[in-house]
Amino acid sequence: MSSLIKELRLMTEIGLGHYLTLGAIIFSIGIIGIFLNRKNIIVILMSIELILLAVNINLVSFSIFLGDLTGQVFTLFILTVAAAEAAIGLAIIVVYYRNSGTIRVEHIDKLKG
Amino acid sequence: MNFPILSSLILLPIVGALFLFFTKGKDGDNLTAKYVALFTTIVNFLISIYLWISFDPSTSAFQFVEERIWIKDFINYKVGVDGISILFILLTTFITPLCIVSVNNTVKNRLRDFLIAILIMESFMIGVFCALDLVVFYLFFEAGLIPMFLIIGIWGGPKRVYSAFKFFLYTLLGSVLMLVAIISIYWISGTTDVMKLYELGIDAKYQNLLWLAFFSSFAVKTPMWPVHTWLPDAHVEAPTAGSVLLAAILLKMAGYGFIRFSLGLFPVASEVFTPLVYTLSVIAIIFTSLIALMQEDMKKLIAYSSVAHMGFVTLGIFTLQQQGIEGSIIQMLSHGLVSAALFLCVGVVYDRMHSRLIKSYGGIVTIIPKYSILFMLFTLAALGLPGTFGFIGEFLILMGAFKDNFLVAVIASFGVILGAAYMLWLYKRVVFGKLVNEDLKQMVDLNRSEYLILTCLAVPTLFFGFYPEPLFNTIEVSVSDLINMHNLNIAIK
Amino acid sequence: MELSIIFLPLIASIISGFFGKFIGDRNSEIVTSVLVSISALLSIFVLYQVIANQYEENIVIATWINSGSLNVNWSMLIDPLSAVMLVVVTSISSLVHIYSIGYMSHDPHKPRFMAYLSLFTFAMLMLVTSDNFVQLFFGWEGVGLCSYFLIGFWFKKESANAAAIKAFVVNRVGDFGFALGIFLIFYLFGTVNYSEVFQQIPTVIDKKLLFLGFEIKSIDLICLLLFVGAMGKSAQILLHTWLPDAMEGPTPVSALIHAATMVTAGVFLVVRCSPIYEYSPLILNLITIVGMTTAFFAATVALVQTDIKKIIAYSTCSQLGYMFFAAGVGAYNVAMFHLFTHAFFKALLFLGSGSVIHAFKDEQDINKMGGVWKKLPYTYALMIIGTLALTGFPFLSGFYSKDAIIEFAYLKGNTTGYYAAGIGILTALLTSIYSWRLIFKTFHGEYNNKEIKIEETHESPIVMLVPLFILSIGSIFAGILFKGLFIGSGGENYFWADSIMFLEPLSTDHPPTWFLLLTPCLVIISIPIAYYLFVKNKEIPSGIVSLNKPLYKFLVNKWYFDELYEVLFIKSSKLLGLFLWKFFDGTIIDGFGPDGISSFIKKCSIKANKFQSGFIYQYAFVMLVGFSAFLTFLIVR
Amino acid sequence: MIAHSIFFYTFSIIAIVSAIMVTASKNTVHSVFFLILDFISISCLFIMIGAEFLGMIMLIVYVGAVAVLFLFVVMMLNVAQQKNQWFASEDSSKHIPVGLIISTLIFVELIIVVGGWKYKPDLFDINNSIETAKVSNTHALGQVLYTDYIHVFQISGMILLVAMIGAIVLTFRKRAGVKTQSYIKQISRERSDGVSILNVESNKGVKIDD
Repeated sequence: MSSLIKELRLMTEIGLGHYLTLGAIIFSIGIIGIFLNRKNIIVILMSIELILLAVNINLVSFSIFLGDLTGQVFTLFILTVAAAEAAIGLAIIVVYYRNSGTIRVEHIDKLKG
Repeated sequence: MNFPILSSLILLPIVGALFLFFTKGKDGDNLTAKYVALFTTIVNFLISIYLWISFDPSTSAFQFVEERIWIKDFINYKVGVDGISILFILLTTFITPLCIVSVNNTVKNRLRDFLIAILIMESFMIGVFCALDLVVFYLFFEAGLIPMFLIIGIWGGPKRVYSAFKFFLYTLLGSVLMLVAIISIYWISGTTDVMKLYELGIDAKYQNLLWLAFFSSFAVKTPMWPVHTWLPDAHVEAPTAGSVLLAAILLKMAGYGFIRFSLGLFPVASEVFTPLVYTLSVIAIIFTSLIALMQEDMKKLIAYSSVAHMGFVTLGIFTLQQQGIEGSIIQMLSHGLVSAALFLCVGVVYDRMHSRLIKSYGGIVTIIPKYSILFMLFTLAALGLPGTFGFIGEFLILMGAFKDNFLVAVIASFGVILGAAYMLWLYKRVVFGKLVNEDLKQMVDLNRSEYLILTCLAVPTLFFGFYPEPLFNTIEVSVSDLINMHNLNIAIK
Repeated sequence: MELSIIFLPLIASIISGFFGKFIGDRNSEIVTSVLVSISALLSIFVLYQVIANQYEENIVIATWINSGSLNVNWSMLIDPLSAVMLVVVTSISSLVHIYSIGYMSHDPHKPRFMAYLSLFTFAMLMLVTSDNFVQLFFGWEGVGLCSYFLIGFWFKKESANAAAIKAFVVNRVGDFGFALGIFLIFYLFGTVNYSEVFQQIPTVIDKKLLFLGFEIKSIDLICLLLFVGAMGKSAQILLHTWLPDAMEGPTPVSALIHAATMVTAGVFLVVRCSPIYEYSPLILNLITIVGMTTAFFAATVALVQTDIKKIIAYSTCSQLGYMFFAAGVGAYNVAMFHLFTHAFFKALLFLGSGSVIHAFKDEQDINKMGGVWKKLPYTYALMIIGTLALTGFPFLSGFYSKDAIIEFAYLKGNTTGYYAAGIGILTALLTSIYSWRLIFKTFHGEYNNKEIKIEETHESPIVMLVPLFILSIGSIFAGILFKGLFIGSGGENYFWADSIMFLEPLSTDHPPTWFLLLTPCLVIISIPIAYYLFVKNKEIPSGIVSLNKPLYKFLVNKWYFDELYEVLFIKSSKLLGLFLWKFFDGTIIDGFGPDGISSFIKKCSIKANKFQSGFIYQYAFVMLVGFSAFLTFLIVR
Repeated sequence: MIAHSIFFYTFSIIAIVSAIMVTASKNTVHSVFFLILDFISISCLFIMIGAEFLGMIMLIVYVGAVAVLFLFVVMMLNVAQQKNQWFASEDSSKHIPVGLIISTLIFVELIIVVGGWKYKPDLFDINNSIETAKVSNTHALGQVLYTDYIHVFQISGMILLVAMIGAIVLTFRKRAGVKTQSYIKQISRERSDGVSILNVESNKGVKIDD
């Protein structure tokens, strides 16, 4: 009985590990999203956002639990870069769409040498 | 240093080739081109005869040595001959004019380019035989691939590209390791000069690896079993003159290399790896003889027989007996003449009937009797009949092998039986029998140039079969000194 | 003078071979015949010199091979042994040359034929006069080559070509042993000259060699290897298969090469090497056994053959067996004596049969002959003489030599000796039966040939008959005249001098009288029996045949040697060759070697090419794979 | 504590589910909405553990700007509605098993790393001491950001600027036939550009260029 309670306590006591696990899960989903995706390239971009988000979770949780602000600072930068990346990425997609009329992933094979 | 006779031997064909190259103009004057090439090579032959005459056979030291600085403190252009190499130079300069005479029957297009290739080939081959610096040797050894590659690739048969590439890559792959070995010899000994290396010797602990590296190059070129498969393909596709050069001289470069470098530089390793060479040679002799028995293509049959004969050569070299090594040298010379002649014989009927298949011939003895006689002579020489050049080499090799290893000699002797079987069977199927193919009746006998070439080959084949003394005189001292040096090295170790 | 004996045939051969076209058929025939005949006269003179003055000579002509310690000269050795051989070879050869003028009169390639014959003579002379083993080997292979040429002389006949190759290759098997023997001699003695080798023999008697894990006395091994060579050349059992097939060649060839001279080279070798063989009783016994087996085997096969030349060929085989077992029991001189007499009567028989064949226009089947003895009186008479001599009819040459062999076998006094004597007598009986069968079937009975009318058969021209006469004189008198010289007991003027060595002198006893009479009686009795069987009452042989069908088949098929070899060596080596070529070279070496590597690289590059598909997701995917691999590496590390 | 864990589980489950839906939903517009939901829930979590500033920034930047940008693009390009299929063809689904394996591998490895993490025993005590410093998160962040990280901060601003310009340059295009005002043209216009004098013959009329 006592062991069960201990288990429950461990479950309820949210620690660093929980956050990291959450980050890992979202990271993996992001990865799966990149190559399971056959719809359009925007979804790939969104998956990348997910991955970055997972990274952010890690950084923030470490920062909080270790009491070091640097993590949060870098999260901020990541946010910045992510925003920039999203803007540029989407712009490229728009241009691409304009030129070839599709952004379906399996139609984009211009990346040959 | 007197007149640079060796360098002029090397350079003269190149000069001829350059002349042909720059006077390239009208297509019509192929005849002139041929005469120029022929003149060049005959002059070369005469020079080499002079070389042989003025050669002093009573010493094993290198003679006619020339040395020029090429890259300071690193590589010197150094050439010279001793009893072992001089005969190969003679063979080269002897065979090349014959090749040039033979081209008007075989090569139809771009004759001038073909002649240029042959001339360049000649000078590279002479270079191989007289190089006294490892790097120079390597350069000539490898450069020889290029004209041969072109000869097969441009003037060859239907599968020429495949064969040319197989030939080129196979041999190149083997030689790359030799280059590595040469570089490491430079780092170990501080020189690539063969004469100095002979004096210095190479530390025994490095020898095994270096030996293997050289071996990989020579084994492919020889060719030894199991890296022989490029040879039948190359021969089948090459034009007649190309086959002749390939069989008569190119293969000898490896045999020469074995004697000069494997034995000379790495005596300890040679001792270690003798069983390996024995095994491969014996396998080559027996296996390829059996394979030759079943060939349907004349050129392929002769190519396989070449492998078997070269198996005898490697066997003889590593017996490290006077008889064995001398036999190997003689065998290489005789094989140079005989296989060249056999390929020319095949070329003769191929030019007329455009078939190399054995079964498309038969019963031609009455139609072309002169050809049949000469073909018979070379067949007999190939199977090592006493009284022909082929016998002496084979006999001495087996004698030497017997001294060194009983069993190997016994097994290798089986190859002699098989040799008789496949050569005679070939001859029977091609020349004797009933005349089945009606087209064969149109065949004409040897024309003047063919007759000339084959006679030129037949005379030394017979003469040296009965009286090989001049050859033995030339090589005797060099070989015995080589063996003495070898034994000394072994003893020191 | 001695050199001209050897080189006259060579010159004849060159003239006829290379200039035959210019000087014409007739002239080339004359030139070769005359030159070889001169050579024959000279060699008779030499023999006379040897007999009368104990003349011996060793002439060095030129250096041949000189490699390290190996010195081989072209040379000529005249001693009693080689003198006898010189006479045999040149005289038979010159007679055959003359005979061929008639026999080959319808052939378009006369100069070539004569050139081959002369060349053969040259090679054979080189063989017999050699003073070292390597020149012997040269002659050995040279005669093999000429035999190859001559068997395959009618090159359009498929069977002739096959037989020629067979002869050469089977001989090569023998030569293989011979060559190894030479190597071993050189290995042990450091020289290949007879005299030096024979001198050193006593020093190596007890030397043993490790061969394939067995320890063998080196002397035994030398003897064995040399004997293998002799077996090949002399068509002894196991290596005999080429001889009957060699009958595809023209008949003069069979007479010269396959009866009188070349096939006896094996015997000559053993006799020449008697100083070695004497020290190896083991191999001598082996020789005896092989010899008598061959004698018996060939005689049985000859009983049932129907080809006139094949019968004589097997008979030759059988007689060679006699010679070998004579040598085997140590009676080398007797072997030489039989060789000598055999050369005459066997050449006579062959040439006589050639005359018959000529008469029947190239028919060789004795079932298609018969009853022509009146049409061919000379041939008939000469053949009878030859047959009587062969069977050992009293006071003809065969009688002296063959009986001497049997006697000496008996006198040997050991088991092998008695056994050999028994087999010898039995074989003599068989010999008599098949020889008379040949005569009766050919000349007596009814005329059986349907294609040629009996009127068309005709006696041979004089040019063919003269040699026959000369040979028949030899067959009759060679025995009586030379008996004392060849096999007479030693003494001051012992003929063979040093050329034949006996460790212990031959026994001079005489076997019991009944034994001496046994063979001649059997031989004489067998004549009427054969007459009865093959002329009078032909049902009996056919009855015997039908009773013993399997045995008959066994004999007709020559003990199935050819079939056995076909399966064992020819088919299997062809199959092996095919296997090695297609599978080993093609599939394994090329498959895993150059072709395999190149196709592998090609495949890889195609794969790598596909890698660059241009699809973003694939690139991302590859990146991820790399990432995960890196991660895994970091963690596992 | 219980409340903390309840909130954590709630939000993280929402985050995971919506993350899955981002990749899995057939309609791209839905994907974007799920992405927004994901961001919201994560920013809630951030706020919950004390990173209020970042949580709010997430909301503003991602939800307010980036996600909306996505939405715009998706709707503008009219690729929202996909066919009722997961994958275009057999061919393109071949490497899915491998992909799943690899992503699982990565996940497992991440968990291993997490599980294998060793904390210093007094770690959380230090943490608590910072908690009690009574400085608000935003304040603390600002203090660090504008002092220690000022250069980085400036660079990130530059990046944003470049990204903005880049995006504009990329998407900008000149359209033919669109009338735009060009003040240079207007200012530099001469009389001769606008007026031309023609001699008009009688009874002929004038052909006026357009």
